[in-house]
Amino acid sequence: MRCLLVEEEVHQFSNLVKALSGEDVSKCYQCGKCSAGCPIASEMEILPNRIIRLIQINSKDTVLSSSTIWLCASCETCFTRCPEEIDLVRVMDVLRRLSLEEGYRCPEEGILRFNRFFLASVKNYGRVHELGLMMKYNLASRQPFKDLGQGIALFRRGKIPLRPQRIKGMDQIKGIFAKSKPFLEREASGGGGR
Amino acid sequence: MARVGVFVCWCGSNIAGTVDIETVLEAARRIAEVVHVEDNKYTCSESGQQSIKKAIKEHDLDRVVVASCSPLMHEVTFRRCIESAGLNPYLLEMANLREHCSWVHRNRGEATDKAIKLIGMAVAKVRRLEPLIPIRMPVEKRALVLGGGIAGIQAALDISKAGYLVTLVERLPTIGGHMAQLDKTFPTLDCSACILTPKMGEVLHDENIELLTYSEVEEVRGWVGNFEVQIRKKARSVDMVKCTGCGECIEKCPLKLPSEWDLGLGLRKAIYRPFPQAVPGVPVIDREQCFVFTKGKEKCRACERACPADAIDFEQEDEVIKRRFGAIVVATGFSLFDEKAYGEYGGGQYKDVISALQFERMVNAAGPTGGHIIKPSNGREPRNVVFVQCVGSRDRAKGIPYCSKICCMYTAKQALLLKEHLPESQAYIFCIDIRAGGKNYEEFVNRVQSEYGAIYIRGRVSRIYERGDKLIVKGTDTLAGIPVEVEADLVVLATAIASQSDSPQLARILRIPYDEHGFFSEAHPKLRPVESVTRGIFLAGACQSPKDIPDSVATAGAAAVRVCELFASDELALEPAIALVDAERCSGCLNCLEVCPFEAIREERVDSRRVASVSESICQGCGTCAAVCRSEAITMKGFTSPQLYSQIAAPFEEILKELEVEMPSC
Amino acid sequence: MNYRTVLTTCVYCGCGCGLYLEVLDDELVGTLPCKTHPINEGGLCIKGWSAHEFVTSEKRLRRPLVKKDGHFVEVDWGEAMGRAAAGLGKIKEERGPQSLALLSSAKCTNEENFLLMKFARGVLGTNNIDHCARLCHASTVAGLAQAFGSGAMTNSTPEIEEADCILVTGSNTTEAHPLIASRILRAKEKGAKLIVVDPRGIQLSSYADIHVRQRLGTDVAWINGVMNIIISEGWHDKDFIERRTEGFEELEKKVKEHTPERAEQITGISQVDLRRIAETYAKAERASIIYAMGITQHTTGTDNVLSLCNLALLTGNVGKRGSGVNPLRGQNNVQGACDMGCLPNLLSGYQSIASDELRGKFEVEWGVKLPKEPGLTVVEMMEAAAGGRIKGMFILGENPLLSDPDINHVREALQRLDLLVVLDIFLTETAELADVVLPGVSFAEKDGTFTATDRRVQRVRKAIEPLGEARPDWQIICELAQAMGGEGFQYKSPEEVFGEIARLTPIYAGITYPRIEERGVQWPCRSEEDPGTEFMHEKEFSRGLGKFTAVDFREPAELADEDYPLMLTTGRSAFQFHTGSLSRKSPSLRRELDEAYLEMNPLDAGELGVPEGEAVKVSSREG
Amino acid sequence: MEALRAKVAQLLKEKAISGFLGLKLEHGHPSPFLFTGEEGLDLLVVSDTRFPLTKLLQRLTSKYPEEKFGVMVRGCDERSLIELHKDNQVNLEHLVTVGVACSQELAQRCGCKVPYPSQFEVGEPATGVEGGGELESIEGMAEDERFNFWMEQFGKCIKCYGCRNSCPLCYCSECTLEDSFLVPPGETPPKAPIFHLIRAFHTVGRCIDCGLCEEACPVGIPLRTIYKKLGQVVSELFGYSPGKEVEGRSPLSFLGEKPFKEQG
Repeated sequence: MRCLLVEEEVHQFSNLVKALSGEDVSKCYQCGKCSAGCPIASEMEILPNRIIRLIQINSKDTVLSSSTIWLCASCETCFTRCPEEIDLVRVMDVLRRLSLEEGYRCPEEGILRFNRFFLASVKNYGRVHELGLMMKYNLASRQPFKDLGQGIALFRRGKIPLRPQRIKGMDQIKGIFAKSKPFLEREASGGGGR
Repeated sequence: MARVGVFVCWCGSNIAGTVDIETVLEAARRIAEVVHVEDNKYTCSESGQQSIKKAIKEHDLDRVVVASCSPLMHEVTFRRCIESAGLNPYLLEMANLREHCSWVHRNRGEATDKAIKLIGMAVAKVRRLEPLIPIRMPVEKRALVLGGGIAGIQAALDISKAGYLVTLVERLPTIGGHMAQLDKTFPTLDCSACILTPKMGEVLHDENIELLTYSEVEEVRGWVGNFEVQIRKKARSVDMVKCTGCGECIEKCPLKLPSEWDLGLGLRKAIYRPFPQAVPGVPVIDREQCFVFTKGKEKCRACERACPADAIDFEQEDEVIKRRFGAIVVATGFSLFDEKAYGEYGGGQYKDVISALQFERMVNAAGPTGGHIIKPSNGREPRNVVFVQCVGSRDRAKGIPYCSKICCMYTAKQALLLKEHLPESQAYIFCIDIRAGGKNYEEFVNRVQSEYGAIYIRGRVSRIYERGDKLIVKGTDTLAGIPVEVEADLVVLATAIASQSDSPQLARILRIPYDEHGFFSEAHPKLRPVESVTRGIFLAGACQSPKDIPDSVATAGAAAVRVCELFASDELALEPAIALVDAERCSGCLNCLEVCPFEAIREERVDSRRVASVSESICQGCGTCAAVCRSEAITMKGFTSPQLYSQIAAPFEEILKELEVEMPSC
Repeated sequence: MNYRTVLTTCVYCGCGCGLYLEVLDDELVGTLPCKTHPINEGGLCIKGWSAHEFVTSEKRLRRPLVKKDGHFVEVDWGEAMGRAAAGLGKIKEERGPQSLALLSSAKCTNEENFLLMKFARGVLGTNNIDHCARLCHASTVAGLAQAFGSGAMTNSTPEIEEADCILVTGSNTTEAHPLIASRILRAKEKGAKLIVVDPRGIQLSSYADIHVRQRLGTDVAWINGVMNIIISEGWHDKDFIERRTEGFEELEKKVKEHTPERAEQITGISQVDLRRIAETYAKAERASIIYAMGITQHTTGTDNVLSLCNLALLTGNVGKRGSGVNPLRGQNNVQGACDMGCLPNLLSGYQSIASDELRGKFEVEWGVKLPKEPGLTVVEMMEAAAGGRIKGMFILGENPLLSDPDINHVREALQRLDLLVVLDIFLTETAELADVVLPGVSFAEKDGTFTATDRRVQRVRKAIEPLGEARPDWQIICELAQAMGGEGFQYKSPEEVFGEIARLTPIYAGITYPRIEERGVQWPCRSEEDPGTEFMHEKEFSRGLGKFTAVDFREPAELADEDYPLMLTTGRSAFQFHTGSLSRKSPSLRRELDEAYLEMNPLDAGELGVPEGEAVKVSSREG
Repeated sequence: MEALRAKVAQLLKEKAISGFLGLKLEHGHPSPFLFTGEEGLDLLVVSDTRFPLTKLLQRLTSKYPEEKFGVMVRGCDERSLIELHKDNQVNLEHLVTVGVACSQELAQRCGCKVPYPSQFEVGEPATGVEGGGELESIEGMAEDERFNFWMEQFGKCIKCYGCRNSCPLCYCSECTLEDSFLVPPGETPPKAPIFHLIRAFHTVGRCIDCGLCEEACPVGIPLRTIYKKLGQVVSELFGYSPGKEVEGRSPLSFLGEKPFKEQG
């Protein structure tokens, strides 16, 4: 693991995160309350407080290739607890985006794939078509019958429509996607290739 | 024509490193009415001062400009210096080449230019200065000490021992303060009460000390050497003279109420004495609870019947007394941060989550449990006890941003006491850092870990919740990089030290400044740490910032010395650079009266006209009044309009000339 | 408790602003502008705003003074009056009426001036009566009378803003006539072109479209130059010249000699600028000339005035609303003092003393014989006094010691008199030389009328009782006249005097107190039906045809030379007035400006090494 | 008008006031007058001519502090009284105001937002005029242009002090404008822009936008526009409008809520 004394300026990464998220990670004095409160912390290799620490010491590679940033469920407990009011959710968002843009390999393929199907569904219908999303995702992850029982139960109660339903303001949805087109394209093309 | 001498200081490399002294000297020589210019490596040094004195004599200087640092540092030095050379000390002006120039600029050329302008401004002003003579006032040699905690007690005793009269005012029925609630003190583990109560007794019996408990200051008027203070002695409902302190009355009182002294862990009566060693030992009736006051005059009166000395007096009324004091020591202490702000710790809902002070009462032999550590929920002895540090401290979001300074130490002490009391128990301490700066402090913390087996976990607790009769404490061990959970029987929260909630009101009464957290501000953090900005008012103990006992005692002693210094002379010399109202010009709008932070302005009548008038001994010369006076009826001595205007105009002379050309001329 | 405001007319300059004196419990406490007054419309200059201040000055004369053994002694009225009457009577008897002289006052009311004139001619039997107008606008009276037939401002003050071109020369209007200057600025804002010809940069010049500085004393030259350009360009109003004027050919001939080149050479104004002035002025629909003492106070003053008249006649810029030749008269009532005949050769209303018919009218009304020969002017009087020919003088509210040229000469002259009687409200420099000083009252303590520069006759109203034993000047004159055996001086009020003025003075004939109650009336007003005259010479000039007078340029009488290398020109300040007799008693004005000062070209000052604010000694060939 | 006369007559008769300061029509011009009895009340008028009556009133009240006076007030007069009261220059408890609503024409001429007092005996409330007059066009200028505009305006000044003399809120016995250190005496125009800026600063937090200053200005400097702008700033920053309410003081005449709090 390479960190801290790299050829670049030591604040480079933290400054980048600050510029993109508006959050100043230098305020963190490592009390660890974020990690203590995080419901997914037990799944994480690197705890949230350490992600912040790694940003502080310019350890970009470690951060952007970590699974932590993908495991984060944006529940905001960390932000609520943080005595310095650092919004870790924003930071995580920015880190995920940087990771994609700069072409880091995502250690959690499934999450990335799920996100893509989710977005595609939203793009097409303006909302998520649960059935389609589930089916696509399960097929792609080669576990076609996962969640089948629960899915049928929900279907019977009319919670999952068979066909996708479009929402009314599709032109607005199109606008949103058009706006984020450059990013999405870069992301689809596999980014910078690192 | 004035004869001005300009003395440019290098301040070692502080100024000379950024400002080109040669250029400055040359420019200064060209300023009108400047007849002597010289530089010194350190003008404030003895040799620097000697050379000023010499120049005054040799060049017959009548005004002096010292271009060095902030007047806050050395104005007094140089005033004294020129006074000893025969000049009026107020014919000095300082150009601040350090804080205002060299320290804040990098570009040498620009800094030099600015230095020249600053000197030009100082010369412009000094030329118009007039000699001022300090105002002399007699001193009332009696001190008022506010607050009967360890700091107030110490200050009162020290002043008294120097032979001056003291009035000690405490708002609770007893003196002692927070120290009297503690069990042992760190790091020596002295019994808190054992070292405090002798001092309390001393106060009670000291002939120089007038002790007013259950009393509060309502109004402070006047000025250093002559404060007029109004104090309200609340009705105690027990005759202080008659009462023998036997305690029969307390026995007979039928009402049982939660004890504030024990922070709700124990009970007291409606007539009570906060703790057995209370000073004075005379009980007090809680009029909000006592049946005589809540249900009717003829109700109960059990205490009255029980009293052998006939000391109970339901008819007693508040007494307002007035005293004159020469100085005031403020030692009103601190309050504790309320842990209810932490919903994730139960917000005060879980019985077995207690504050450190509650733990202190519990472990105290004189406390509600007689010194037994128990789970308040079921009275059983706890095994796993979790101490959580920084509850409120270092928390910008929910608490206060500063470090409360003493929690690391008292938590370590409590962990130790826990093990002493319950050898089977285990202490877990969640901390962020361990701040143990102090004599024998670090060693103490080490001992708690190595000898008493306390487990320190570096990380903050995120959540505490009940599972069965246990408490689950969720945190992270940031050193190990893993989340941890501790199953605890008892959780002790090291709550932060906060200012007294009513400190702003007191500050207003005393006319002293306080900081954003409600702590009273010292005049200078390094050099005048126990003085407030208002002359004659001194600070001691934790009303100023979080302090441990030795610090509180030390500041109390220091404040006492300040008081004694003041009382050592019969007269006071007051700063003459104050406001002066020209009654002729005054239009009587009295906006000045509204804005004066020192209440130094009063309304007067001059031939039936309403005008403002300044009490010269209260005025601190802040200039706020002059700023709001549209009639320009208020002059600040030493800062008159012509003095300031010429100072302001000095750097713009060239620009002004240019502008004039552009303006329509006639 | 009482508080009231009394509408009256400002006592300082000739603008004639309407103001209220505030009276609280019979004491003067302030001044307010009249919001609805035709001249000032709610504005005032600093002098107006502080017009009440001098009235109650500590320095006011409160009792008559008589000089005994070289020192003044306060005496009662009887003694003072007796001394004055006996003294004057003795001189008249012993040396004849011609050894007496009187100075009237441009600060006093029309009624008082008329009475003094009556006293001089009817009681003392002398035409030796004059006043300070001699020194300021005598050349105006002469010049305008010659060209148009009437020596007053052709237009009214409010009209100024209707002009579309204003030529200001020899008038620092913002300082000397602030409320007229405000009209000029307003005209400018409405789009009028402003031309300022002044040797100095003045406040108005910053707002001028054309501002040029002529060499001192070269006014005729630049005006001739401008007219040369106008004629050669054919910008003159041929029709107007044909119909309304005479003497054009002569003028044309003369002007031809004054080529622009020559004008540039003499005046220092570039030909380009002269051309711009000519074009702007000539092509304007309504052009107005505004001038003051910068034009008149020259040895060539009358020439200067005539030249300006020529320019106006040449372009047809006279006799129209907003367009004409407008001398700004200095004193509040200098116009009135002239109108009242306080002039050695004229009776009231500019009626010649020499005319048997006109003089006869007065003789009938007054029942006395009047002297026929014109009397002496101020300057001549001083000459005569110095020469011992004048033995006794009566001076009403003037301070010739300061206002007349050559102070040393005047002092000598006055000191040689056998008797000097001064009627004033302050012990002025002149009064200090007097044998008898009679305490008169200020404008706030009496009734009467003032005539403003635009011929507007307006009321002065009494606001407070006279201070001390002081008496209204008109009463004093009447009492003195009666003491000397004068008949017909039993007036009950100034209004009664005014009635007599109207009877004897055709241009005032239609004016009565009720008619001027609200907004005043501008003369000529020949009958009760005549509404008065806003602008003059509309259909015909007072003298019939307007007369061109060919004028040659003459250098001033004194020029700079090696011994006296600098030229001095006088000016006014907005903060003081005239000799300062009144304004220097006003704290507000003194605070602004308490002493006279001299401005110098920075180049000259630099050469002489005189720094800003330095005291300098000035000497001239006269001293 | 009759209502006004009747009201004043009654006040005087009941001795509720010792005198009523209003306008008297004399010599064809309305001018300030203190009516002390029923006599002469027929000359009491309401006209579109405005005088700083509340300024004149101060002279009466300071000479007779115990007496009660009545005064005719328009919207602007009332606002000025409120500010004067706050500055201890008049005592509202010793005053009886008789309100007059301005005519629509006058409201228009003055550009007055509230052309009537809180209560009035005479007139119909005219519609208030919104907008800052010249302010918008001046604010629209480029900085240089604006500077030059003001310099040209100030250059016209003949230093008559009419603006100050007419200002109902200017009550100082000695005026800063006469401080020779700030404004060299005896110069016209006074050194621009210091004279007018001093006056402008002195209006902050108390100018009630009556416009009497501008009315008194013989050379037509748009003074009110400057004061309006400053008024806007005060209103935006502190939410204070001078003359609006008797409660509350001008933000420039008291310290903040926590007078001793240290900054930072």
